[in-house]
Amino acid sequence: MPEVIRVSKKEDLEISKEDLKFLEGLGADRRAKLAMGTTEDYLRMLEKMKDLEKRGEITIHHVTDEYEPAGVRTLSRRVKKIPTVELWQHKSCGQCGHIPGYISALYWVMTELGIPYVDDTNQTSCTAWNYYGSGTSNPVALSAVFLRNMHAAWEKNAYPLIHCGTSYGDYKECRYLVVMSREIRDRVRSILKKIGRDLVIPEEVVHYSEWLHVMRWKIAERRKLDVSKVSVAVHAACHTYKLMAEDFTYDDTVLGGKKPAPTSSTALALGAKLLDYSNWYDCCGFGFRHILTEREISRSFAYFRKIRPIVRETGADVLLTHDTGCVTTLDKSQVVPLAHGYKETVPVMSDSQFAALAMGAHPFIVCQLQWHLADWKPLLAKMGVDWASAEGEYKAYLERVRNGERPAFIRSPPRNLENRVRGESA
Amino acid sequence: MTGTVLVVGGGPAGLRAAVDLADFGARVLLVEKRDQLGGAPVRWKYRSLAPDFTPTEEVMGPLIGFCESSPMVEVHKGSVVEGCEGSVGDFTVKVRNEADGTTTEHRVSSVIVATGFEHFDASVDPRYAYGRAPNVIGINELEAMLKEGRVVGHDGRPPKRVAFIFCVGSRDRSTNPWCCTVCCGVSIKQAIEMKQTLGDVQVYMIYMDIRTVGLWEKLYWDSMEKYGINYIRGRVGEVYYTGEKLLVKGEDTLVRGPFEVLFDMVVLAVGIEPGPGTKQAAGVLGLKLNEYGFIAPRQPNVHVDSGRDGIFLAGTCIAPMSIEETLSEGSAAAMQAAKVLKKTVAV
Amino acid sequence: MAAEERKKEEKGRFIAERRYVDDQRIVEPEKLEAGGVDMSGRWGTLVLPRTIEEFDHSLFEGVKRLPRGGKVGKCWQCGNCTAVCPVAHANPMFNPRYLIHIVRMGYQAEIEKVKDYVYLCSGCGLCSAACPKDVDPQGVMIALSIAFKSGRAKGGR
Amino acid sequence: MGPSEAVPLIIDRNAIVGHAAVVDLMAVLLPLSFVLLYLRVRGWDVPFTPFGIFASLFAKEGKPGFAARSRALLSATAQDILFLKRAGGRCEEPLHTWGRGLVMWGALGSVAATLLAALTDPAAVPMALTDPVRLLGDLSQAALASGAAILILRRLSNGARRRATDIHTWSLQCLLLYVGLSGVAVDALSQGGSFLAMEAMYISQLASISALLLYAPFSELAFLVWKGSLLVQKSLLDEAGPPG
Repeated sequence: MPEVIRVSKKEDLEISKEDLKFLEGLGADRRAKLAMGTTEDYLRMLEKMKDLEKRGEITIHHVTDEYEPAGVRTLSRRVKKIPTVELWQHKSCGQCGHIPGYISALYWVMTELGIPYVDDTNQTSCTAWNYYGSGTSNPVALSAVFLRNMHAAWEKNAYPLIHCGTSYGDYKECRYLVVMSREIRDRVRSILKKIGRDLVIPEEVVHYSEWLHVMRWKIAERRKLDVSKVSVAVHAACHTYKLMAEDFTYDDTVLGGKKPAPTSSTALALGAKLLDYSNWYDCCGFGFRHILTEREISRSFAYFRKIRPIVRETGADVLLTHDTGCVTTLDKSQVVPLAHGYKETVPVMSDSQFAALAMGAHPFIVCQLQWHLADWKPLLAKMGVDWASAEGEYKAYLERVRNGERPAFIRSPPRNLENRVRGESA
Repeated sequence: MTGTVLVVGGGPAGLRAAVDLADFGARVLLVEKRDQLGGAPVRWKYRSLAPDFTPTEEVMGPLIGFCESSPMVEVHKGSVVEGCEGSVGDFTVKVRNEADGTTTEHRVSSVIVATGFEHFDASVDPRYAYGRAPNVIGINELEAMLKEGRVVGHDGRPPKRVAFIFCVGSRDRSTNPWCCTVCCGVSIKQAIEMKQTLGDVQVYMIYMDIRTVGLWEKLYWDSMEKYGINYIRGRVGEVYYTGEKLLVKGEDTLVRGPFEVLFDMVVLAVGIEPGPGTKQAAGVLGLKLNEYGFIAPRQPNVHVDSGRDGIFLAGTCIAPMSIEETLSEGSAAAMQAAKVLKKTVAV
Repeated sequence: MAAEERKKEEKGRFIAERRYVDDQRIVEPEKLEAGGVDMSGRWGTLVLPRTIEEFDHSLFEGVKRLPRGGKVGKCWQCGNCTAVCPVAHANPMFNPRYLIHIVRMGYQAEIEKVKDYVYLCSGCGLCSAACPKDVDPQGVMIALSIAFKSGRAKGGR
Repeated sequence: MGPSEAVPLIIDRNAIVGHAAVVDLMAVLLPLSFVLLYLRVRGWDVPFTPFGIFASLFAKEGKPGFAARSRALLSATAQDILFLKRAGGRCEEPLHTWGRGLVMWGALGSVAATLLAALTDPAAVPMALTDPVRLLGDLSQAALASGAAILILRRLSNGARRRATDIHTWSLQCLLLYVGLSGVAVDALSQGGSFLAMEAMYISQLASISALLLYAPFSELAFLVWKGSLLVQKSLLDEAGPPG
């Protein structure tokens, strides 16, 4: 017997009596510190998702064997299925703008490993820019955008792989809302109808760092450079492991299973020396709206609360992270403090760039380190990359691009899969 | 009818009770779980006792010596009480020796329970990195170091800067909600001893409240006025080992300012909690435990009265308390046992 | 005085939540250049963290040696002095209890923020009468006034 | 207020202690007091001494121009010191503020009267109350005495405050009280009392003033002078400081 509770002046939430009891317990329950409800709530949501599918209300985009899934342990101890092939690349807004090497390195790695993927042009921003755009949007709109993109992937018969931490966190929360609230579901459905789509909810919301995590040994097999002398510090993105915390990957063999595994695990698999530091839990400084409206505080935080302690405590050669905002903030925020005369500095890049570099990718053509501001030259030298001659190659390559050549590794490989017909699932 | 009294636990309270009863003329059956008499002060090698820095031996030595040599006291070390039947004046108890597994039966007139306490295991609370980072120790472990006169970190070097973190495993709903009453005083005593031992060490006491009750207050005043020990009101959120030093992250609530300061050593004022021995003894003797796991007396203001006739309580199995209170409770329980003896047998 | 106020307002005025940031924490260089690019003003501004990273007792030790500062080490931060202080009731920036604590622990940023207010002490001695530990806060305020100007007290830093 | 301000001198050329002797005494004691004050402040190891305020008039930073500086000096002195706008104005205990104010205003008035007396020869006037200079001197000394009395009684009236007050504070306040009282007494005796009594009182007043001059650099007064001039200097150099 469903109950209707009023959550705000305008919105009602319809949940079962059991769920109601659970939600009522949220405030009192100490575990409710997690982003949305307790771990039990989250597992209940997954159950409810299956129920909805049985009742025919939604379609679930299952991680079928076709995607050659690998299992990972999440914080909730549930095993999460990570698809490894036929991936629909859900790109990130800031990535392409600020750190183009991030995405091209990932594509290069996939091409090297022979992973089929789709680089679909029919993808929109998740519109959670800066996470909920600091209030510029609402749950229904965000959920509709989420499901629109998931539907686009589903029609292409490819599994969505989300590059951006913000999109990833936002999608996990939107999925929770869509499943748990009938009203949001109905409203989103009516919006999707207008654009000829329907509710297709992915069985797993998957971040690219989780894909790197499960593929790390394959990547390590193809390693060309010795990175055993390279020491690495890792910054995990808040949006990946603090939003719906129970759904992110942890591994007992990585950092004792106490800290998020992806990225750290990739660095370890490649043979780099992983260094821990005291403020690993702190934000990169990006914040929510802060990077937009309070740059002074964002850059100061990034430098004084992240970069400087990391350099002082670990002396790492490189700082790896797995989100657009984090790479940008941590890298770009070093410029002003260095101009002020502060000395501590560390190059920052994504785990995909680091993996590609170790696999022998070109530092400029593929990893595009020329866009990074913190000095990466000592790191490249340590990895055995002759960056001076690579620069020459890069210039020649630019010339070829001017003459019309397109880089092969960022082109989506042709796929012969048939599109799912729209409306078939309705 | 028998003139023997069973004392469960060979710590300060149990020893005091045994000595008083033996002096009174009663025979005492003293059962101690460990292989050593003296309880926590001896087991953890306490250097001295608050508030007057009395060497532990001075207080415990005569009690242990008396019990080990007196013909009136039959000491069973490494043993536990396994069964208890009968009623006041005539109990039959089974005592099992844990080493050889043999069980002996004894008839006793009354029972004194003085099973003491355990120090809180700080590894339960991951904030303080106890058990994971070097140089994070409990006050119990520091006592032994002080006794040796060698306070050093894991690298063998004396610390230059030490933090004491108060109320570890005390006054906290996620661990133990009660106040352990003595950890403030003991920590301050140790801080003073550390100053005396190391000289140029800087000591910081990170506290919620300072609870140096009664005459123990002198420790608090002296530590500030004579030894220049620093007090920071606030809590610690995390202790992080940087590979060289301990980064203590906390808040100074007097300035509303977060601090992150490096220390060479962190001492945790681990609280008092009921140990497994207390639970076991309560089970065998049919005594009630309170919500915290201490033995509940019939009436909270009368500690000795267990609620079962002929069974009396003493010391920290009832509630956290200082050693002076524990010793007095031993005597008080002995008095109750003596009253039973007077009623049942001529002594 | 008006000029002072204006200067304060101008510092870091573009920071969105400026009122939460102490003046002392804003580093806004008039000239800043990196790689030939002018980064002065807003683009080069830094906001220092308010985390306390060090305890420094040198100023405190200096205060102990100054006239009437000798008993400052007895202070246990009960707050009796501030409670009775007729100046503290009028101006929250003058707080004898707080001044003693930040000097004792050497919280430099806090000292910078409030040290000029120590001169508001009117010397009435109510605090010294109220102090349960015989710290003589009135005398300590004299010592602090001198210490904040004294090279000897600052020497250790 | 400086030590020099508490020097009320009623000069009588026919007296036992002649004018020249008093001038000689002060000529020795005043500079000595200033030197002691300077040494005492220097002993605190602070860069600023009360005499630095004159240097500030010509300093490079701060308000430009000597005239502007002088104006600033006068206004800061008036606001911060004379009208107790800083410490006194912020103090919510009126009794203490009045006590301090009366002592300071009285001391300043006494100095002014003394200086005027040296110019106008008020001793020639038979009735003290008819001469504005002597009237000013008497009122100022009465104010000084009552201010000191307020400060002393205020501390005496409360057991805790009495116990917390050290010997230096008592000595200073009692000296101030005596200087004021004896000044009033000298003038009163000059109107009706015996010549000897007046002279004895006058000598005891001179002694108390001398004691004050020698003692002030070692008392809280030295700090107050230093602090007062420091505050004035702050205004002069337009440094950031607590709002006046």
